[in-house]
Amino acid sequence: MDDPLIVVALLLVAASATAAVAVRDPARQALVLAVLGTVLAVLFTVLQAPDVALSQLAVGSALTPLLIMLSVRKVRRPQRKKEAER
Amino acid sequence: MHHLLPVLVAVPLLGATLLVAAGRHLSRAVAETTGCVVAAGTAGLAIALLLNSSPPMTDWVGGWTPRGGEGVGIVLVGDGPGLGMAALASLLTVAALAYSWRYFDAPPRRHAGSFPALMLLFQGGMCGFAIAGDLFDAFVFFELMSVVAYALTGHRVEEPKAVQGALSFGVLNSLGAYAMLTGIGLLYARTGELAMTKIGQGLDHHGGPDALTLAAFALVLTGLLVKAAAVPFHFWLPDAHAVAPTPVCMLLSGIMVELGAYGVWRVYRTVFSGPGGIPASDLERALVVLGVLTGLVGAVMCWYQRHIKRLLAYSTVAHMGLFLIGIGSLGPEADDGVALYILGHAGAKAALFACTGVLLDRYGSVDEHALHGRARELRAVAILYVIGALSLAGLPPFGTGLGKAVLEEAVGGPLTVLFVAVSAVTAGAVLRVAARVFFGLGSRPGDESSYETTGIGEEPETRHRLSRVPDTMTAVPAVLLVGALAVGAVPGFATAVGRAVSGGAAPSPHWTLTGVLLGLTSTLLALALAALALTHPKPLGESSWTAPLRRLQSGHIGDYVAWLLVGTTLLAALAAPGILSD
Amino acid sequence: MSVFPYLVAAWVFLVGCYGLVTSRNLIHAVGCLAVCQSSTYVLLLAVGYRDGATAPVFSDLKPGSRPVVDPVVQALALTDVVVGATVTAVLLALVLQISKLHGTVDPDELSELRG
Amino acid sequence: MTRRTRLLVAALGGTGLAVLLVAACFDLPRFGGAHHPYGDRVVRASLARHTANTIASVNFDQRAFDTLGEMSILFASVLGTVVLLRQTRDEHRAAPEPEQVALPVRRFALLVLPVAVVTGLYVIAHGQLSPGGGFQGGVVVATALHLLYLGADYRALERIRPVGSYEIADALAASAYLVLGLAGLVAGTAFLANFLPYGTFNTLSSGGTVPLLNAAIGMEVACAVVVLLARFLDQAVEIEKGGEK
Repeated sequence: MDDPLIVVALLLVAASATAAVAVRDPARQALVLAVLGTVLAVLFTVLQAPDVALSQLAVGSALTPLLIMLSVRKVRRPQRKKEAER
Repeated sequence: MHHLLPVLVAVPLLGATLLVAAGRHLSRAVAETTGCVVAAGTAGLAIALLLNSSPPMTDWVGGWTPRGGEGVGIVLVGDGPGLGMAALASLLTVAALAYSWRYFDAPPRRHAGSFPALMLLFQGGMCGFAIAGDLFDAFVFFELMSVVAYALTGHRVEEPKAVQGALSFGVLNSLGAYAMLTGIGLLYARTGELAMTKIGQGLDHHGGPDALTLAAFALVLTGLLVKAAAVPFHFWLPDAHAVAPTPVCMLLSGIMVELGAYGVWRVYRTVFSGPGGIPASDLERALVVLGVLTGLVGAVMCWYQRHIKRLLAYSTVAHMGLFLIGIGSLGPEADDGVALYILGHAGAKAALFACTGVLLDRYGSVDEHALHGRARELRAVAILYVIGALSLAGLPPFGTGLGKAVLEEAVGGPLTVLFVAVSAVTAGAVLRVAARVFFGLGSRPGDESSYETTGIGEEPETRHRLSRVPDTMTAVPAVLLVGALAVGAVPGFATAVGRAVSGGAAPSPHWTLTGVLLGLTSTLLALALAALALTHPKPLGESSWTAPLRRLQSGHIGDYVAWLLVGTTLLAALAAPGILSD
Repeated sequence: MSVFPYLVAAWVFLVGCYGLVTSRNLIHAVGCLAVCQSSTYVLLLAVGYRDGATAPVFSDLKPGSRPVVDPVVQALALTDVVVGATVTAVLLALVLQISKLHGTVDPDELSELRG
Repeated sequence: MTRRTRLLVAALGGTGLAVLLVAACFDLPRFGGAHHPYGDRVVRASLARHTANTIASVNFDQRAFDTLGEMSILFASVLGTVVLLRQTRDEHRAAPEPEQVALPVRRFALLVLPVAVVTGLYVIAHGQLSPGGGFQGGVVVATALHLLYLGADYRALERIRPVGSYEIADALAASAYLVLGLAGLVAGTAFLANFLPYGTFNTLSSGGTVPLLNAAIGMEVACAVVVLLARFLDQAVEIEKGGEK
């Protein structure tokens, strides 16, 4: 445990995971999840796992948040339309 | 022969990928025929392997056979129980595909092969899980089986209940799987191995059990028991099984849930049963307590349902309780009993679901009250339904009856009462449904409750409501019931099952006078309960003391997750005493 | 301090569960499930770490010259990452259908399956 | 349950689980310890098979059966998503209006697109040598194609992305993995056996079947992610409720 980088990365992971749960709006949560994904990738790099870091970067900080954003857009769209009709 | 073990997984997966690749140009009939043929071929392979499984086979995938006891690859285990589950899963897949033959609602445009492909993927996942000898490999195929099951459950995307049930199913099972993976991580940290036998040796080598062993045990079993729908992990099951398409229900209730219990059996036997694992008395306490709870909750909830598929789903929960008690008692006789019971139950339950599917497609409802007396013309289905219910009650010589009898003898004591009660209540509920729906007996009940789920206004799964029931839809349940009967009645079959499961460690399972009498008792009790419910609906109708229990089944994902956490804690607390006293 | 990484993994798992229990939006709940899953990666890779070791890639490292971290857990975590993303996709697809058919994604307002 | 009771129940279970997990953490071996028997064996086996990236050797050779399961999960979830997000009877497609994209954004996207695709392919191709491989590269390629949505518009994306062909390619790539596995069995050794010559250490063709399986996975992942994103984009942009207009 002499590596301060690992400690910092772990703290960042814990903090961003907590934030991802605490942020209740799914659109913002997607952004926080992207941050969590990036922080995890950093942690994996300092833990000497470049392979996992790469896929975490591609999946955790790009693909999953993107899917969530698209879902949010779909879920919100009909509501917006109804409001416009009023 | 052992080289063919991985092929058991590869064939259905290859069938599925080819169906999707060619799906655009295939007609529906060709796609479904291909699905049936591939599933049947796999079933044949599974049975052929099963017949050669003594002594048990092991195969190191990719030819990584260990030199000097140091393996790096994945080991597959082809023993009686594993291959037996794979064969049962494959046979049920064939039955489900035959049942859905040209019956299902229009497939998604230009995706004629998607439903049979999903079924084949499901089959591949189940076979892979059944023969896995490596803990992480078991997790991977467990996840495959789960993901396909979520998609299949939500297959009817125009049904509000279907998508909701599928989501609860998905969230709970995924969370359980992550708990299991956490447990695998803990075990890997302690032992540095992934093959189940190696992990077991590693635990023993390390010394007595400690908090880490307990946590790993509780977490791995959480994942498996979520799948096995043990109380309090069971909430997803009625929600999912009540809404899934009928052929999928046949697989979910008939084999997938049982695979969770099988996983518990396998993991305890190979990983935790040594001196460094969880002492047998602790496992017994944990599984018997959860099993009794599961049996009671399942039976009570089953009795009060009016949504027929939900009723059958709760009956599966109740029977899972009995299986868990059997596994928890850790004797070779009990293992034989559970195996026979699972075989018989799979046939009976799948047949009952198949018959209920006919009701849904014919009348657009699966509500016991709304269908009162409407299905009088379906003579054949009525007979099948009653036979299925009697088989569920454990009437000799059905396989369920033999399994129950052997299990009662092995477990013994006051638990026998529970076995009789659970089979009587669940079968009584099914008989009550049959009497009301097919024979119009009793008065038509009113609609007093506003809380519960009714089965009114469900969309049929066929394109139009059926005016005539296709032959496949009655032939499949008939064959399944014959299978359930054969398990108990064909001489020598039970002996073969006993040899495959416990390898001759126990006297071969057979009918005894006590067993026959207990089976007849539960059948008579079931008939009496059903008759009482029809003649005196009030005292056996909804009562206030069950209301809190029924309110727990709220359909709310947050509730279910909260109960999952309680369940893991409960499991650890039940298994803790032996470890703390060390 | 030698257990700190494990404690972080446990914390992430529990926080995700808390989010699932209290979530008022199913999309958010699926996100919380992804948080739960990320705890498994942290645990696995923490288990495989070795002091002073490097990544197990020998394209520019002479075999045997330095200790390497455990490659097995990395392969497991890699599998896990892909599994997580696909499960998320299927669950989100179900949430979309729920929002279409029920007109809401608030679990408190879903009342079709009860009793 | 009310929110209050739910929280109480969760607090009860969560506390128990927390105690259990923390107790387990203190029984775990020290972080950074040197006891990794399986890991050490894997490294030796990987070097014996001339695969420089040990992770690739684990994923595509020693534990290739896990990867088969994982690939099937991906394949199943794509198929499941396609089925779940199909256009239902009461929905119709409304082509979105072409949108004006700011010129700098457009230029940037069109510039980055080929770079990203090439990077993804490079990452796939070097899977057995350096960090990366089919999974990572596949996702990069698939995500890169979607830069077009940013840079041009949805219609341009639809033209270069005929989803049907990607679905077929996805299925064919998955079949290729299985067929390679069966070829190992036919070649006389075992399912998913590495039956090809291992080649020279640290070159693109080293590792026997590893690069082939890796390529199949790369193609499968890329196509699968394209189809997944396409289905979600469809829902978000095109499919609307209401009968045919």
